[in-house]
Amino acid sequence: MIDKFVTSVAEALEGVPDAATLLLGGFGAVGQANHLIEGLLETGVANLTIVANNAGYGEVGLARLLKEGRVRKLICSYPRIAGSTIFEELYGAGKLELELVPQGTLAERMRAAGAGIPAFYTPTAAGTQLAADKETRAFDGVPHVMEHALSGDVALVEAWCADRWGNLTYRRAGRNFNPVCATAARLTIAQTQTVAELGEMDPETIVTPGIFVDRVVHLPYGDPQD
Amino acid sequence: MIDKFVTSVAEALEGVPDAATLLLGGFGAVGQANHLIEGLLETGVANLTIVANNAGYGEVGLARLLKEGRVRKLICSYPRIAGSTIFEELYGAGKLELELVPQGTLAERMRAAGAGIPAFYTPTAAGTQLAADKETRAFDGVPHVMEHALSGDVALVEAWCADRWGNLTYRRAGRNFNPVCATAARLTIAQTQTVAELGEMDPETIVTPGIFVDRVVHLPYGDPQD
Amino acid sequence: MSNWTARDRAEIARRVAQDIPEGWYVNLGIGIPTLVADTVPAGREVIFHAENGLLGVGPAPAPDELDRWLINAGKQHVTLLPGGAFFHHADSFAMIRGRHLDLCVLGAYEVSSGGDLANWARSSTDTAPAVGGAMDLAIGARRVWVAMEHVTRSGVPRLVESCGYPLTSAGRVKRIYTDLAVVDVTPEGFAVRDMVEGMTLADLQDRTEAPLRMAEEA
Amino acid sequence: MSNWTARDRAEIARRVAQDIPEGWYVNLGIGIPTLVADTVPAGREVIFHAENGLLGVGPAPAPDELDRWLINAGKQHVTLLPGGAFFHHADSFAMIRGRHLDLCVLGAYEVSSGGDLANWARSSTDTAPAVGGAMDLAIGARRVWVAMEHVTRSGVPRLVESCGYPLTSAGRVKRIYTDLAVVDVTPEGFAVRDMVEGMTLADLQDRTEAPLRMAEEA
Repeated sequence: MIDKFVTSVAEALEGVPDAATLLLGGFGAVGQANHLIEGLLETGVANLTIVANNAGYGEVGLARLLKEGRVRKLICSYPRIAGSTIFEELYGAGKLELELVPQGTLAERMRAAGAGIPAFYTPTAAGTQLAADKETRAFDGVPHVMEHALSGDVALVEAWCADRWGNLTYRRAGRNFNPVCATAARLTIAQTQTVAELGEMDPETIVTPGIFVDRVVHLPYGDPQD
Repeated sequence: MIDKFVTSVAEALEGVPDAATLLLGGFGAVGQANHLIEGLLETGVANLTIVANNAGYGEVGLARLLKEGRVRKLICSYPRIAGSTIFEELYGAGKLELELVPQGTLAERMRAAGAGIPAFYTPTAAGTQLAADKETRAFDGVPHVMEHALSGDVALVEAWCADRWGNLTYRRAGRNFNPVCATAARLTIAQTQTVAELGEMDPETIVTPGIFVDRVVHLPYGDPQD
Repeated sequence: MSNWTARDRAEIARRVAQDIPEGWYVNLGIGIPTLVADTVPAGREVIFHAENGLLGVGPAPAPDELDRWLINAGKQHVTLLPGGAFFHHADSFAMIRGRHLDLCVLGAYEVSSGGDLANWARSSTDTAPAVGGAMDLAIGARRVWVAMEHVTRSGVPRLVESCGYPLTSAGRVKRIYTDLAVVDVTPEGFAVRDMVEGMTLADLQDRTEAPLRMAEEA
Repeated sequence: MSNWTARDRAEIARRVAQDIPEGWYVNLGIGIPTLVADTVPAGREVIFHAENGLLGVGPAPAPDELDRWLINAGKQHVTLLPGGAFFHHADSFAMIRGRHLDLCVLGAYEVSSGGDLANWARSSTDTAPAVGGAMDLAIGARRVWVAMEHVTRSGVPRLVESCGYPLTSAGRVKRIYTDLAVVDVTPEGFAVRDMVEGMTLADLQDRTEAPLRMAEEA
């Protein structure tokens, strides 16, 4: 019987290696797999590359990983937000490498990785300093930037409901990057607030089919705090 | 008040021009907007380019358009199926231009058009005769084909439920190409089997948000026949 | 002494909202643009998009109805109108990049007379820069409007010949709403559609780096 | 007189199913591969994918339970198992192209000893050719297996040095299940894993164009 549920964060994170590239779902405080992210501190991994839209909030989740020096490089669109003081300190001190990617390009690069598309062209950032070192090409006379797929060793996502096949749904704005990250990593780990018996989830409304999910841990922690 | 409902097929198809490129949802007999497709016969349009997975079944929908000589070119993955005799006759007689595209590339080219991606690379068809005239490029040593976005003047889709903002859901295997086509045309027209009041459709389960839909006509015709 | 009164931020937003017809799909950037949502004339249905995966964004919730799972791209708590929908980030930016938004309204540091936009970084060596969805919106929406103060706090014009700050997009801004005027970006440069009462073209030109002319039809 | 009996189509399918472990995501092509779904050992959960947007495809429905909205990629009526899901075509082929399927099993006209597959057109000037999802599956699935008759009806080998028919994909087939044998495609060419009872390697070689050897561990 297929059963992707594991019983602890430690079990969920088993085998996540040093220097891994991690894709983190979440936008703002909503849809962040903070329990899994903080669980990485226990496993001792370091030298991580983190792909996420933001650089973390307050002192939870990604902000804690940063503070404890586990992150070598951050690939994100919007690190500088209210409450991202830890990021600013580390970046200012030259202790953190940053690759700044427009938000839509960040999402599309992960989508491409999940869809077996190694590269695509986008008009976003053409002619700006974020495309300064990138290959460009005109289509219908409009300049476009070639962007490469961005895949992860591990994706950490937060779901609202899951079943033992790993089918997932999300909650409102908690969907955000989570379904995209889930498709783009070799190992996708979800924390879920609720659990359904197989067949209870409506097949019309599953957002992430279980084919993209390897492990699920049930963590009914409640509403996001900000 | 926004209201995308129209009251007849004729009204739904108003302004579809000669020589238009039409994107048709549907796979097999399921999810075909046959009433809209056959409505084109009444409008008198001809010289059409049709993008669809199959070349029609029996003598309904696309098969009728073909039979009545309205189609100049077909872009599809699998024209040769049981019941596609009309296609075979026309193609054999040199009366129909055919662009054969692998099914996944067909879907992705329309998805790209809808997503503002003018071109992408896929490993599908690399080294085969379907890529003979196409630009190729190696990524990680693997040959890939550059494919261009495929957009339509008009998309004709079949939905299960719609509201006045044009939000759509589909029914089981009737989803198929419909949501993809809906994103990729300048004018997207849906026929729907059922209608919901605004707010009745669960915002978590809407598959095609109304932003992609211009007109909706209510046609409760029942189950697909094959 | 001037004969005119500058619009405040809410008034700029209201002026923008006047020009948004029913049925448009609109994304609002952070700052003045966010205020536009609250000033759409009653009864006019405009559908607001938030790039974190929402269509049909409604007003801020009453304090006792706050839903912590509902935020917009500025991380503010919002509501969802009947008819709203959720989707993921790749689909959200497909809407943006794929030209499905009728309009986005963005804040800016500078706009050039050629429609270039600078709104994401104050210098090319900005510490801890952040771009978010600005570049995607500024290239992807069918129309790009800017809502901002006409000059900086120290009085430096923001409507310029050529942007000094790093570009967000080139040639995409079509209209600018400021505290003093509404200015179109045309192939011939800036064209003033209207000004606050009492303002003259000469007054406005004094506060604008690039040449202004009156629009032929405003 | 031969000392062996060829497998019929259902037996080929059953032999394939034996080798599919629990938990794999599998797409089955038209023909013999379709039969594999019905022969998975009881109690072993294998999740079947249909490229028209289904995961968790179940067996054919009883005649009185036919749902006309549920078809597979071969346009046959199917059922959906508890845990199944629907999605659109672009997402479906993202699963395929993005290496999320553990396996696809395809029919073929020919397979070369280098793993090239020909299964979509009988000549480069085929009238009314059709490719469907074959090329996407043959390049995208993590493993590509073929299930077919070992020779054509007129006795011509289908396991060849080099495909004569137009290619579907190059170098992607890893294993071939025929009515006579199970053959791996290795960097050194075809390696026989097992044969039907009574068959010898010499017998099999007589029916195979490219050289065969026994696999080191079968």
